[in-house]
Amino acid sequence: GEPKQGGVLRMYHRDSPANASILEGATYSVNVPFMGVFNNLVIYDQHIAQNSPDTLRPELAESWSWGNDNKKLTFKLRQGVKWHDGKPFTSADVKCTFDLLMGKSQQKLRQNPRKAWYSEVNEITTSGDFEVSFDLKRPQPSLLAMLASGYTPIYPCHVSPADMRTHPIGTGPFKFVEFKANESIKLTRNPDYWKKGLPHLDGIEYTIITNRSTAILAFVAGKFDMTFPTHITIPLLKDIKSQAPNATCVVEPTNVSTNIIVNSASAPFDNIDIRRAVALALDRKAFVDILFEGQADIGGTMLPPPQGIWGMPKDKLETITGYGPNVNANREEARKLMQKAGYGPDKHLAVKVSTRNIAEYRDPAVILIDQLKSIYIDGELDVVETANWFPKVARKDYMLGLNLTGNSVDDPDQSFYENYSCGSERNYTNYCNKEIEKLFDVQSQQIDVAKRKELVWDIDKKLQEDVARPIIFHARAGSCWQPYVKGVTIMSNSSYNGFRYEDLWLDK
Amino acid sequence: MSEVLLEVTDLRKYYPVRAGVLRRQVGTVHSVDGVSFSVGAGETLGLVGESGCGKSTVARSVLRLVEPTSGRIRLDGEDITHLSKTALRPHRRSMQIVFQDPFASLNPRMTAGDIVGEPLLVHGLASGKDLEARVAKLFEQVGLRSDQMRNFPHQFSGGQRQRICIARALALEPRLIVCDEPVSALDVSIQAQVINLLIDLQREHGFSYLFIAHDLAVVAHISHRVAVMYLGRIVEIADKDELFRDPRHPYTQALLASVPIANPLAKKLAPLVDGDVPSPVNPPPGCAFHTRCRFAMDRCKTERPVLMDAGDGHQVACLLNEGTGRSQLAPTT
Amino acid sequence: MAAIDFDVELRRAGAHATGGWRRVLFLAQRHVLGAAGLVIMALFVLTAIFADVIARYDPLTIDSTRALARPSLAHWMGTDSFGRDVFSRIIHGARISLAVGIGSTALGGTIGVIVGLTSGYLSGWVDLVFQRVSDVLQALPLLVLALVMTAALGPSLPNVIIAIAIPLIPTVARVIRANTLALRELPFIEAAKSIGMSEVRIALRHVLPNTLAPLIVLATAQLGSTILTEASLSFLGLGIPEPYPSWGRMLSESAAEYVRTAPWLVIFPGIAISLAVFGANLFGDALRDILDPRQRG
Amino acid sequence: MADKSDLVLDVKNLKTVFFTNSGLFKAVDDLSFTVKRGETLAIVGESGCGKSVTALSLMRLVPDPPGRIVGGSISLEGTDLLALNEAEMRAVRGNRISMIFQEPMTSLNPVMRIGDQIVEAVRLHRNIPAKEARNIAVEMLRLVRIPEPARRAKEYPHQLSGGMRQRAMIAMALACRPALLIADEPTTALDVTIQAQILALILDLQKELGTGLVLITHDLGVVAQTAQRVIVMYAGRKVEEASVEALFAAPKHPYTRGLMASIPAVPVPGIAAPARLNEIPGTVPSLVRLPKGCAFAPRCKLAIKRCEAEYPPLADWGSGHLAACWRAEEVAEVA
Amino acid sequence: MFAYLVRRLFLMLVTLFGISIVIFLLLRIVPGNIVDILFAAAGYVDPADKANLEKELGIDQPLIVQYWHWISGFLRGDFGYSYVSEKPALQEILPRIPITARLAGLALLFSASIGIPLGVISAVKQGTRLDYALRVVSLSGLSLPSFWLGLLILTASVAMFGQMPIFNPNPQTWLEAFTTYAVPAAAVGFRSAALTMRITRSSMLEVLRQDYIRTARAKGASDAAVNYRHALKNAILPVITVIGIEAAFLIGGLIVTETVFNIPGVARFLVEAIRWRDYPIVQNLVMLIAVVVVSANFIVDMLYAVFDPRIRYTD
Ligand SMILES: Nc1ncnc2c1ncn2[C@@H]1O[C@H](COP(=O)(O)OP(=O)(O)OP(=O)(O)O)[C@@H](O)[C@H]1O
Ligand SMILES: Nc1ncnc2c1ncn2[C@@H]1O[C@H](COP(=O)(O)OP(=O)(O)OP(=O)(O)O)[C@@H](O)[C@H]1O
Ligand SMILES: [Mg+2]
Ligand SMILES: [Mg+2]
Repeated sequence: GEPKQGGVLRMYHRDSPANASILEGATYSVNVPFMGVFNNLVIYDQHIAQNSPDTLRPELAESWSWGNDNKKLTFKLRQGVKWHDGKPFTSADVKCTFDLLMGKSQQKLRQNPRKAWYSEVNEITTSGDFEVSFDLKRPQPSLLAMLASGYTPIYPCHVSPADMRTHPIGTGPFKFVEFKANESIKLTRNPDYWKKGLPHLDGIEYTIITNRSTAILAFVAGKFDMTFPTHITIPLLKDIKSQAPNATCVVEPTNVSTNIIVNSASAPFDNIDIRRAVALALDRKAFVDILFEGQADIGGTMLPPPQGIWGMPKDKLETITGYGPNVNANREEARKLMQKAGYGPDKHLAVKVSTRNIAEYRDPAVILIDQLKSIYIDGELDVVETANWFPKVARKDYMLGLNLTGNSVDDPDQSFYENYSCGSERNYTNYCNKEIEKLFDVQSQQIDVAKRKELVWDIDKKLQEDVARPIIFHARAGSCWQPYVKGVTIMSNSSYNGFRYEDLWLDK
Repeated sequence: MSEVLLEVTDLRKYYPVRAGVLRRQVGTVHSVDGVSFSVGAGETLGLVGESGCGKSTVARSVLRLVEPTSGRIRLDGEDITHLSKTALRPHRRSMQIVFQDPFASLNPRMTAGDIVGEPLLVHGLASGKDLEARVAKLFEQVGLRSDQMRNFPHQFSGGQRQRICIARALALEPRLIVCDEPVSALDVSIQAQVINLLIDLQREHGFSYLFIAHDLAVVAHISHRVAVMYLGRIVEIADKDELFRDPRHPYTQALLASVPIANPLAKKLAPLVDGDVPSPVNPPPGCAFHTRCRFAMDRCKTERPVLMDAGDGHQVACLLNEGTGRSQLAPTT
Repeated sequence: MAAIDFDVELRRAGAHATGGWRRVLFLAQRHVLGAAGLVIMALFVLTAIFADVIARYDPLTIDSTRALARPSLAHWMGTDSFGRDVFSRIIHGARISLAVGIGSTALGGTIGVIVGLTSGYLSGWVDLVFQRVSDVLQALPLLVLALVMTAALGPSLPNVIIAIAIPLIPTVARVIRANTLALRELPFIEAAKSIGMSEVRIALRHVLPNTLAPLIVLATAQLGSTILTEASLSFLGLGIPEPYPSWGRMLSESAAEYVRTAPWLVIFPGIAISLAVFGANLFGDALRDILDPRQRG
Repeated sequence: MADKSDLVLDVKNLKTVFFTNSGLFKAVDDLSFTVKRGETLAIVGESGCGKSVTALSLMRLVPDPPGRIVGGSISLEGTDLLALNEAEMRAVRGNRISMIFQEPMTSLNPVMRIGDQIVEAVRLHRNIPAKEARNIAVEMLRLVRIPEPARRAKEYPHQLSGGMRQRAMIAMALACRPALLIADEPTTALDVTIQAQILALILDLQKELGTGLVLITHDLGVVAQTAQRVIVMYAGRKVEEASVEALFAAPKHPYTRGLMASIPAVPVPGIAAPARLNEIPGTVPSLVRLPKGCAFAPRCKLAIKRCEAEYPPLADWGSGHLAACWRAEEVAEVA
Repeated sequence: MFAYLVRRLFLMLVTLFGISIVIFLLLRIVPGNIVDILFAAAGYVDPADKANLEKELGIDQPLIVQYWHWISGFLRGDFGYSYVSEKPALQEILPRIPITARLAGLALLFSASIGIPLGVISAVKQGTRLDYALRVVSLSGLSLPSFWLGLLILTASVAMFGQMPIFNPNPQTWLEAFTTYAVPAAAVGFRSAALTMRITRSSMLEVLRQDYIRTARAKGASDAAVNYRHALKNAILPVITVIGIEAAFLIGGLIVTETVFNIPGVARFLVEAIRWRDYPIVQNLVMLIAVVVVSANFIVDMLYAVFDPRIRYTD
């Protein structure tokens, strides 16, 4: 029916984000509650589950155009938009935002996790208050995808990054009210929102509940209108469905891949045979069965189709070593490789499997250890506290690691450069292949989507065969809401981009 | 008496009473306040007095289990008052102590044999088979069976436990044994056994005893001489027979009169003193007994009488005994 | 006033149970609860020792085909989300939980005894320092201390044991110190002094053995609480790491998510913890009654 | 035997047992005795022979568990105390029958003022206003010769010396003028000079109030100086009973005999004390493992086969002198 | 008495000083700091950014300087700023205190109002079935992990009533306000009630063995008078001490309970702050807790003096 106006949406939040600044954040714990405070230049259509170049919509930009051999991207900006504190929004704000992201401004972000996204941007120029252009070093069609991410809100010039962490000011449908660490986050309707008639909600209240069982109990007991998006594991989904049969639940990929990082810098994994053997030993289906009751995806670096746009088709995937359906044959081969490296039934290889002390990391690591037993590897779990995980990885103080890689947009540039280019901070394994690196650039500049896909598949296959960072699976997760909550769309190939919530409404 | 074994001169032991943040001393317990006496070889000196008058403190000081505040203790002519722990060790062999509560005096987790053998072990006098043999002999001496060596203290009766204590004291073949109320905790029928044992051992080995008790009859039975203490001081000291025949100090008289005689035909109880013993923290000035004394004069409140000879080695600290050397007071009754 | 058949009563009251097994049996009758506690503890210890024999499955082997099976004849306590047999994990968990309980109690107890004995026996400034340190440790919430310790040391079996043992030290030391102070006044210590024994020897030979009884009582009581502390730590994600099946780990936050879909995952480890702690407490109680001379009768 | 109406207390075949960790035993076994108005009955015996348990049994205060009265009757002024229910017994306790305990140091409630504790005793049995009870309390304190009774009434027990505490206990016990007073070793913890004061006080007050007195002690001297009649207990049983003169003149039980001989006497000038004391060999038996026959037999010089097999009954050896010994007649000669 | 007070206060300060050093050092021993954690989500740590941030927060300074900054601030009541939220630490801590205080207070109230009477009953009826039953119940109270109990309570209440007592900062009805606190307080309180009961029982047994209890009975006092007027008055002191000490342990129980029931109190906040290495929060909060615990013990000691005329504090 017609959307109804009013009502406060009650949700729980899975944990307490460090602060409210999306630009400094790198977890959807920040995006979910604060995306509604802001607008982007462009955004993925909030009602289409699959983000793709076709679903890009203008937001603060009214339109965009490519020029200068696809090396210049110009946005025409919306007029009459006001920041929550009443100041007018202009092109200067856009320039400020990206200068901040590129590290060019006076003010600095405390941390800037996505600086690399703008490595091909020369400079931002404004022309008048309502036009702004990105000058690129080379064509990069993916730039738009990154600008459309929930991670790329436009910040005001007149508020310091520090204030944005504690009291964010945006142009979006909801105004920030308060954030009590470990307790709650409150947003209220922006009555002056430039989209007339929106948002429908009077506000959103997040109660922070870190204990998942408590959170779900509370949802079932009707304390919340909606769960935290993609927070429900598959086994728990059944529970919710049986306890609250009226609730609407969907399961979608999160575009987070679970993968193995291998320390190839030192023994024993400096031996490619052993690395291959590990890749061959994986029974990906078993992971998916145990952790997701079959409901997760097997693929390469890119999220597999149909939800993923760039993932390899199944037939191509299965040509990759280790992805074949016959696990036993694979393991047989793996054992041969191990024996070649000098291990066997009498001489096991003792390995520490490091991972973070979070269930999403720990559980697959436990399975991994179990599976490695089949190829003469005795794994021991080494759980590492959050604070020590990346320093440890950076020090190369591990043998095998179990890692999760979240992809904020379903886009090869984001994924390849971040994780596999030589010298990238998040290329934990220091995998470096100059040839592939060249291929990254080739695909990045390819405007034709179909052709680009072919390139991407080849790269992806090669990455897997190099055992750069063996991908185990792409997770899926459930989200649920009460039947009277209308207008929710859970993105199917990203978990960072779909929380504007401006046209959610409550049918009460 | 023959040669003097133990000589205590003007012994004092004060305990500080502390209070406050800095645990400043706010008072002094005059536990022992100038005590002098001597014990001859083979002699038993009895020490009686009310509870808290400082008898145990004297005993402990003599053995240097507490450090005396002042005074001098000479054992066999040698001054041991200020000897260091190591220098004292050889002298420890010459004097031993037996305590009132035999059960508390025995480590409940050691066998009787180990307890008795321990002094020999510590002083390196015996070990192995030899030790066992000597312990067995000690057991025999005090009237215990040597097969009881492996038993634990709780498996013995009170009297037997006190025998173990005595055996332990005998192990080092001391010359002086200090007995701090060794029979007070025992049953009357057992008490006699222990007293007899002590007497027998003295006859055999010629020990000296400093024998402390609050029971006048027991003290009288075992001692050659008796000293009477009141509030940290010796008020009278004399040969046993002399003391009982002719008690000079009003306190001694009261003490004697208060002992109930086990004979229904004998005189009835007649308490000679009133009131309670004053606190040793603030002992009364002058004669400490004047608060309860029937004969107290004004002088008693200010003047402190010293022990004075009243003939025949009979010494009394009472102003009434001045000059004459003889008490003018015949004990009533 | 019921008439009493003396012979029957005498036998029932164990008048003839003077030594050895008879006496043990007699005490067991008198302290039924304590005997029950002892039996529970013994069962757990045996379970831990013979875990390999008792457990019907490997506690670590993952089997996707039988995940989250309800309790059945094949899996008495069902399986967890990895398809691991819960019963086997609890059996093996006894090993780890008891290792933590006994290990940290022993460690904390030993250090506590040394500290308590030293400070009680030496008094003076050693004692003063100890008292202040133990004040400090006791004013910090125990779990917070353990939390910070495991965070500092990293979660592993020995580290968890250490983290739990440290807060235990002042508790033990206080008891031992108080006992030492009391013992120091006893005549048998004076007797030892009077034969010329050195202080150290007196402390070790006379004082120490006599603090054993209160120590044992304290230790059994603490055993239970250390097991609980480990469980709390694991619940907060800081206890023994996966895949080792410590009971606390089995009950941890992620397992708790199954409280309604697979309650056996939550119920059985909880029962195991409670039962073990209960057993230790029952036994400790009875022990206190038996060892406390004043309670005789 | 005296006129029935004259009897304050008549105990018959009292039996009290204990169930303990080390076993069950009879702490008091088949004990019978009587107390007349104004009479002092002494109970003597060694530590652990059941004197205190007897006293507690009379008050029906045996700690249960582990103890229990399992037989006999206790008749106080004609009422059988064992037949009363607890509420009725409470009305008797502290009112008709009172008790003074062994330990004056611990027998007073440390957190209550002395006066209040006496007031409580009075008001439990007499329905009078607090003020009046307070006056009685001060009066009682004066009666037991506590100086400045009004001030002392407001003090706590720890502020009093041992002798004064025992006086306060006596004041409390006599506050309701009971028919029977039980004094369980009232002076053992005190010094001889204080002991003499307290004993004299108790006897004075007893005379004044006509109370029957059961005086428990292990000190034969005290017995000789205070009692009219004496009961000697050994291992839970009465082994001898006689008037004080008869007992001291000619004990009929070897144990009594031995006891008297083993106590050192204050030397009487002129009479040389015996060098050695007479001792009773052996040790007091544990109540848990009593021999089948006479409990004293293992220590007795006169013991014969029969003693080990059969417990000798209490027999009257003339003018109410009872003794439980097969060879009572020979006792005087042998010792 | 006054001297004793001063001495106790002095010792309290020494203890608090020790605690401040211990917690300060412990936190620095724990590997990783706020910067590592803030950057963790980004998946990498930029050394330059890290250095900048450490400088900004002052954690690059020598320990002595850091300690001095903190402790002098603490004494002035200036708690600094939370590293995470960048708000004044005091402002973060203060609003949470009443929540935990209410919870703890209620738990202690449960503990005392259930534990003491049951302990008395159990002691008075020593050896009876009732005593056995009460002892078993109290031991099980000590044996159940409180988070487990909490979880079962939550699950059961959803299953049975379709409702759960989850924390609500602005309760609408009286009932809601009550359940908000009462249910979790009961979950923690069960344990401490059990403990209180045990202490009461053994303390009562100890007192009931005393001679003066026998004296009271010999006066003809009724059981109730003996048990309450004479015994409990003497037995209550150790119980008070234990309840005082229990205050410190309660925090531990509250951590898990606040987690399970999702109560935004200081206990859970503390754990979160430790996880984040939010030094200003952890240090100041631990100090506040320590002040409360130490004062509780102090007050207990004072109560001792009030209740027990024998204690004159001369030593
Ligand atoms: N360590 C000590 N500190 C302080 N005061 C002490 C100490 N030892 C003894 N006193 C005091 O010294 C006085 C004498 O004590 P002592 O034990 O010598 O008396 P006693 O005559 O042996 O008494 P009892 O007959 O009770 O054994 C008492 O008032 C006692 O309180
Ligand atoms: N509460 C109790 N529990 C167990 N046994 C007890 C209890 N009270 C007394 N007994 C035992 O009962 C027996 C008689 O004790 P009772 O106290 O009557 O002796 P007593 O003659 O008064 O000795 P004493 O002269 O030492 O006071 C003893 O063996 C004692 O151990
Ligand atoms: Mg003494
Ligand atoms: Mg007695």
